[in-house]
Amino acid sequence: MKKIEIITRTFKLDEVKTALAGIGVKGMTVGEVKGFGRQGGHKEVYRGAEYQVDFVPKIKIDVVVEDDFAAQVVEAARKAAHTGQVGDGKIFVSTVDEVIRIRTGETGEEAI
Amino acid sequence: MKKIEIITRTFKLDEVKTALAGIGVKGMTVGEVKGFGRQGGHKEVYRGAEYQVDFVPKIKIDVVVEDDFAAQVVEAARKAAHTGQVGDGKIFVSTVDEVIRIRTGETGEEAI
Amino acid sequence: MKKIEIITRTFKLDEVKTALAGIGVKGMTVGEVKGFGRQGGHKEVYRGAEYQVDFVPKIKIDVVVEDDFAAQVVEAARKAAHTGQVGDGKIFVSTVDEVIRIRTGETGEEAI
Amino acid sequence: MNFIDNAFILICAALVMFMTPGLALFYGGLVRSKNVLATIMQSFIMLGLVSLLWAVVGYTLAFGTDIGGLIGGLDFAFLEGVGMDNAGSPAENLPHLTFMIFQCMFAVITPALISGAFAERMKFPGFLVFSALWLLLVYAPMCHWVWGGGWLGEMGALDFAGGAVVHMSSGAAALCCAILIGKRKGYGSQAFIPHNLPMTILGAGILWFGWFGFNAGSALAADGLAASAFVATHLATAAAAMSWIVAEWVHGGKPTTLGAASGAVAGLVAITPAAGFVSPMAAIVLGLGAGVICYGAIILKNKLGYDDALDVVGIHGVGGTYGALATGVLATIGAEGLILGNGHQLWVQFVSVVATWGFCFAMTYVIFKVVDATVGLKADDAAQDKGMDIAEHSETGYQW
Amino acid sequence: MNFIDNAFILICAALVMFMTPGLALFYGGLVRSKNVLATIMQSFIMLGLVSLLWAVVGYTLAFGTDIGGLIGGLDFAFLEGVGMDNAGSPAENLPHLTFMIFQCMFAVITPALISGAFAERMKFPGFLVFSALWLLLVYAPMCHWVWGGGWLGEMGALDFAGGAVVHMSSGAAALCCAILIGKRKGYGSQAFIPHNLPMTILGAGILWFGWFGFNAGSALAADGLAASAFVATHLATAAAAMSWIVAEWVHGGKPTTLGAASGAVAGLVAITPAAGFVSPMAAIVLGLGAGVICYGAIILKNKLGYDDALDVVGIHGVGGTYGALATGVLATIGAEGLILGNGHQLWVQFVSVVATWGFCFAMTYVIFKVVDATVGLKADDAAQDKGMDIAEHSETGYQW
Amino acid sequence: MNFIDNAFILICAALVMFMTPGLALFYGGLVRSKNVLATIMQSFIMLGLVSLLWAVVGYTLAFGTDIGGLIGGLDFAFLEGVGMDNAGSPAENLPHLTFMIFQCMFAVITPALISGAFAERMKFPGFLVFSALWLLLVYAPMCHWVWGGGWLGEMGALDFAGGAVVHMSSGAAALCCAILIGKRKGYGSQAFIPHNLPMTILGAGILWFGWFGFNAGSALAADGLAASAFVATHLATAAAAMSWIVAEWVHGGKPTTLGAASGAVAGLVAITPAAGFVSPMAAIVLGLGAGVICYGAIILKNKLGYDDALDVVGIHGVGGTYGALATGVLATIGAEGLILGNGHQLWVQFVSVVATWGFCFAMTYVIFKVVDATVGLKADDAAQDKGMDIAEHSETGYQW
Ligand SMILES: Nc1ncnc2c1ncn2[C@@H]1O[C@H](COP(=O)(O)OP(=O)(O)O)[C@@H](O)[C@H]1O
Ligand SMILES: Nc1ncnc2c1ncn2[C@@H]1O[C@H](COP(=O)(O)OP(=O)(O)O)[C@@H](O)[C@H]1O
Ligand SMILES: Nc1ncnc2c1ncn2[C@@H]1O[C@H](COP(=O)(O)OP(=O)(O)O)[C@@H](O)[C@H]1O
Repeated sequence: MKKIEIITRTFKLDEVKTALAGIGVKGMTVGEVKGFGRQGGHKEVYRGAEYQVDFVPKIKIDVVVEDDFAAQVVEAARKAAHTGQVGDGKIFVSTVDEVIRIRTGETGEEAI
Repeated sequence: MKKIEIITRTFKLDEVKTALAGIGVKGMTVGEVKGFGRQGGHKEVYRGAEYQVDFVPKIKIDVVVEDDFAAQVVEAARKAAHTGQVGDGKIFVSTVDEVIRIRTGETGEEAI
Repeated sequence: MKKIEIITRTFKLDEVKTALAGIGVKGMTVGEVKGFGRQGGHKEVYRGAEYQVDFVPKIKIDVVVEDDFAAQVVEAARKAAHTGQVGDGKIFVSTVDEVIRIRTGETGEEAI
Repeated sequence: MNFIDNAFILICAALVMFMTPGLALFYGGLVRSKNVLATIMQSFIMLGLVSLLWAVVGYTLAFGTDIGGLIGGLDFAFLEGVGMDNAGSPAENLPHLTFMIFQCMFAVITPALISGAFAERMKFPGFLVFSALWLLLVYAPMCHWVWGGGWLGEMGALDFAGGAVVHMSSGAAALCCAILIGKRKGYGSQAFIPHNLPMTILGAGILWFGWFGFNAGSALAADGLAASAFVATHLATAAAAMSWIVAEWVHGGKPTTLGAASGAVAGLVAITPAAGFVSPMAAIVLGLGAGVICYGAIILKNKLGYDDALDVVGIHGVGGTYGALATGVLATIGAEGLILGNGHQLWVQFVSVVATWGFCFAMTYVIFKVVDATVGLKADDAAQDKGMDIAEHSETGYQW
Repeated sequence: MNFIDNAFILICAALVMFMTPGLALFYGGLVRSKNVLATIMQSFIMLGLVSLLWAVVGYTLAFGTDIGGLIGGLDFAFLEGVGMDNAGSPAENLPHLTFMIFQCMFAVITPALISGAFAERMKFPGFLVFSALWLLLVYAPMCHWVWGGGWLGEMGALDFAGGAVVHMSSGAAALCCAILIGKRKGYGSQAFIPHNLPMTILGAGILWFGWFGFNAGSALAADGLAASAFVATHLATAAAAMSWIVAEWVHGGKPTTLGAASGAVAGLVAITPAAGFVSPMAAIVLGLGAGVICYGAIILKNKLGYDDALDVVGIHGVGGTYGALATGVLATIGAEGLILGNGHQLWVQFVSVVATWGFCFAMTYVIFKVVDATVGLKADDAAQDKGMDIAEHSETGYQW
Repeated sequence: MNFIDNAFILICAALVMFMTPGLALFYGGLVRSKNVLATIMQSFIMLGLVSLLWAVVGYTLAFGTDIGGLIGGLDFAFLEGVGMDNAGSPAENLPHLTFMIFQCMFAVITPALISGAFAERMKFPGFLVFSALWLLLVYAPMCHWVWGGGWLGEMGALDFAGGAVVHMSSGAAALCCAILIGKRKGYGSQAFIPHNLPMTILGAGILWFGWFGFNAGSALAADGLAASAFVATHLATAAAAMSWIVAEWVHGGKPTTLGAASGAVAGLVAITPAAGFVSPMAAIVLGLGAGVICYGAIILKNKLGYDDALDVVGIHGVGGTYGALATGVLATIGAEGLILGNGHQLWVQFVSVVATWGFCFAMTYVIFKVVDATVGLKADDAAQDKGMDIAEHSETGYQW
């Protein structure tokens, strides 16, 4: 199975979720993160002191899917998350050896 | 070495931690996440406008352990996190190439 | 490509970021986590009742880089995050099968 | 001069001042966290901007020598002749300065109320200019018409503490602004969920507390009338908090904390014009209606689809209008409403409602268009995505 | 009628009203974030529910014409005859409405205090019914007994501002409820850690501020006695905040912020019955004791093991009891306590303590059982896991 | 005795008391979240510690029979002879207890103000000892000099509500402490960004509200002068909030919420010595200057590089000094400043500034050194990394 990590803009969460659910993804796990990249950060000013805040808020979505479904998920996520502006984020795909559903004890693709 | 990611209910954190510590796990890293899955979300109502909140709060526990300890950790986590209700969560197991302990510079299984 | 996960002390974020940027890392993703390990937690006291809080706040930095850059990144992160005290954290290295840049659709090392 | 009344009104003025930070929190908790500071700022800075304008020229436009029933003359510009004694004071029992500063606090909160309508998408410089013009061109005349010797007061319109001057005026302006500025980016597709409801409840608590200064203080004396207005205020608010949560409960949901807070504010708004004219039991009746009606107004808005982000129209516009009309029905103290057989009062109230909505909507329209065309008002999509806190103020509300 | 006193008591009434949102925040910060709104709501909504009940029938049960020393008659039902002048007013110097609304604010906060005992596991509909019954069947009689011409007051029991009426009564009810409702899911195995202590401190600050209205206002006049009660309140509170943190420090921990806030509330509670009867130095002594004793009561609770979630028993029950007895010892102003050789007063205080605990505990028991059997009170485990905010109100306190 | 004034000053005392929790929040929001409770505690606990010290000996040192213009005698130790009537009261129109407790609230907030300078790195036990000594050895004498019959007051120095006694004294102490304690770990390399600005704004709102008690109450009567001081306070604050955000806007940044809040506090500080002596328009001028000057002082600090964490020097030290001098220029009510041709007043103000800074800085230096050498003051690096909340209080502000 493959784990697909999608780093995207916070306001894209709904669109990506809808897109993935649309092609049949049944579950995902989302976390709040801060990203550093080409997009650059922004300036904040407190009582005249400027701070360069390099980190911008992003959302990280983890989805684990069957091997041969992965490409489709990546494509759907990419499209939904795309704005074309710097800072759109990245998708990382890696291999998962085993998946277990806690409720039933099922393993492998059944458990996804 | 294996990385075991456990997605579980927030109130199961203590039980899972205790179970893992009980079989000899020495460290873990925990994050707050929101999960989307079969469990479904809940309705929130603000001034008469209803919102379907698809995401429920979950806890994600990352544990990295030696290869041949992994099965035992998975089993202990599964048992501790189990309630039998939809939404119990998932366990993902994947391979880690290298581990380094920052304090000592040790690598591999020593570093876990 | 390799994914390098760095678990470090919260106040080390800036130093690690600067060190990595210094050797040419172009992007990274950071999350707030809580760690459990040898460092132990601390006691909290509320109205005379004591609670053992086992988890200490940590920062998790994810960086994905080209295979042959990984060792250098690990070394730079280790140095920057090092204090020599228990609780410095860990670095986990694993393999990433594919990377996609959402903005451009580029894949592989170009996308990092 | 009466020093008891002076003591009472000075404390009441402090209470009314405290309402503006209260409103800032009430509104601040309702927006998304990336807009919390910008939202708070649009209330808080009114304490600065409006107070200065009021001292320089606003007060005299409202309370200077009447010119044709429409506006005050410039006799008190720069607070000339507004002193420690009661010389020239519209309230003979009070030092002129006391009367002026009590009124100042009303002027401060009114434009702050409007800001809920265009929350999460208004640029700050334009907001300042808009608010300054609105204060001088809408609030000051309205205030003059009702309390400063102008035509509405002369006609016999009852407005004890500002149903028309404060709430209908800001509600009408809010409707106009919400329509003109357009929707927030993502409206209809994204969920706009309050980011911090305890902050909103705290704001509601402060508003309730401060409103005693607003309504009881509007008796301008520490007498039995002040006690009566105090009691009416409290009971109407209590009733509206209850009827709102019952309404949402019956309507198929659950009773909510935000509903209780919103109902309370709706009750405070609706009792404002009536506070000194109605009996305690009439206040309860009035409040019960306020909770249900304002709840209904917000349900309706969700269907009409204009983006009045924090429901200024539904609460202040509708609540203020309802309260003004209800005053014409329920008045029994120092005035006679429909229940005492005086249908004329209801007619007068109706005229004042129409005049207020018409005048305020139209003037707001003109001011908005002018400021939009010159300084610019709406933040672009990129700024909205970033959040107004970073975009307009280079700050963020919270850090981890 | 005295307009100075009217001005003073109206402002005091506003201050006491503000205590209830303050309590909402004080309690709200102490629970887990998934229960913050439900907890806040159980205080806030009392401003609605109790105020209405009070106007309709509560006030007359407490202050109507005495019937056998036990309860007031229905003469003031629906506030009939409660007007802008002092006709019929228990306080001759005040408009009857002023006296009524000042008392209303006390009635509002008392059932809100109880809610800390069953926090994080009480269903909302049952809570409303329980609170309504409790107000009419426990609070109103207690209030009548002490201040309305009932037997406790007649007997000579000293209770300046509500040690028995407000704090012992809610403390006894809290103990009864905590035992009857049982523990929160996870009690003993999970850690119940306050989710937002700055919110709790803010609440404590508001309580301290508002309590000046509570205690100094209970002089019912702006005289030297009000000043004395004000000073006693402040110094006892200061002393208890200090003695609590010293107690926890010595007891082997560290001085904590929550300890300072809790000590302050304990001091406010304990000085309440005594405020107008003791000298400043006696108030300090009383306060020093309050911090240590209430701290000890909470340590004890942790051993006894009933789940009084937010320590209402330890602070209001124990603090109120201690304060009532201490009044019997330390009274020197307008009354004579043990230190002036009058052992009888301590005996009277003791009787009032026993009567209050007995009556309130027993009545609460009956009310609880009846409501539990009909409407239902305890949230099931699934709801507790989800959090009461979602389960009961379909809301969450905070969004990211 | 005047009961109107008694009512007014008791309420004002409550308002001033509320400022200390307000300050706790103002400061608490500005630090990093791991230090929020420790910071709040350093304000909140002053309500405990200082109030007790004040009753025991502080009040008499400030207001006891004058000894050589330098300090008060011990006649009022343990509040001996401080009673419900006006016997011995420095304000004949007020019960002695009323005067004492009003002054107590000023004493409470002053050492709390200093704590902003050494925020995020001060150990709690040392802090308590330092504050106690500072109160008795710096505040009490300062208060005596200005208001208790001491030499500064005799000399004719104008300080209506505490520009020297409260703000310059704490500002001078803050500078001394910031230099002596040294920088926070990470100063210069890490960013110290406020963790919760809505909390800071709330604090600023409470401060503004309470300050009406501070300044108008300092008239010690509910007369026209109180009204005048009230108005001056409000307008100067409004002006300073505006001029601060304009200054930062022009200076190349953006107008910020923290700027508006900081400007408001700067205005409140600067108008404090002048409140009862200046006209409304002069107050606006004074406030406009305050916002710009204090903003400039903070920009300067960022260059000088001492770590006055929350800008106590820039706001209270500089703002208080500026206000004292501006009073010497702008006074026209009950005193004559430079604009009425009286250059002498400015000279007297200048002397009082120099004396206050010199005395307070020097005494603070000695106290700091003694406490540091005995009890210890600075938290070590490990504790700073962990956060002072865990390190000193075993608590954390927020839980998820
Ligand atoms: N090498 C990387 N490893 C991990 N996360 C990365 C990496 N590069 C970028 N990111 C994440 O992707 C986000 C977007 O990257 P950025 O360079 O700003 O824009 P773009 O994706 O358009 O090239 C960053 O904020 C960061 O969270
Ligand atoms: N394919 C998936 N990838 C990542 N996370 C998942 C996936 N499926 C489920 N999850 C996580 O597991 C949680 C529980 O899943 P759910 O389908 O609700 O119940 P169950 O685990 O009992 O089948 C979800 O809330 C989500 O966080
Ligand atoms: N086996 C593990 N799996 C995942 N995270 C771990 C593991 N061991 C330690 N960690 C993380 O590393 C942090 C530091 O570990 P700890 O044992 O306290 O000190 P050290 O790294 O100095 O040995 C922990 O707080 C935890 O977040």
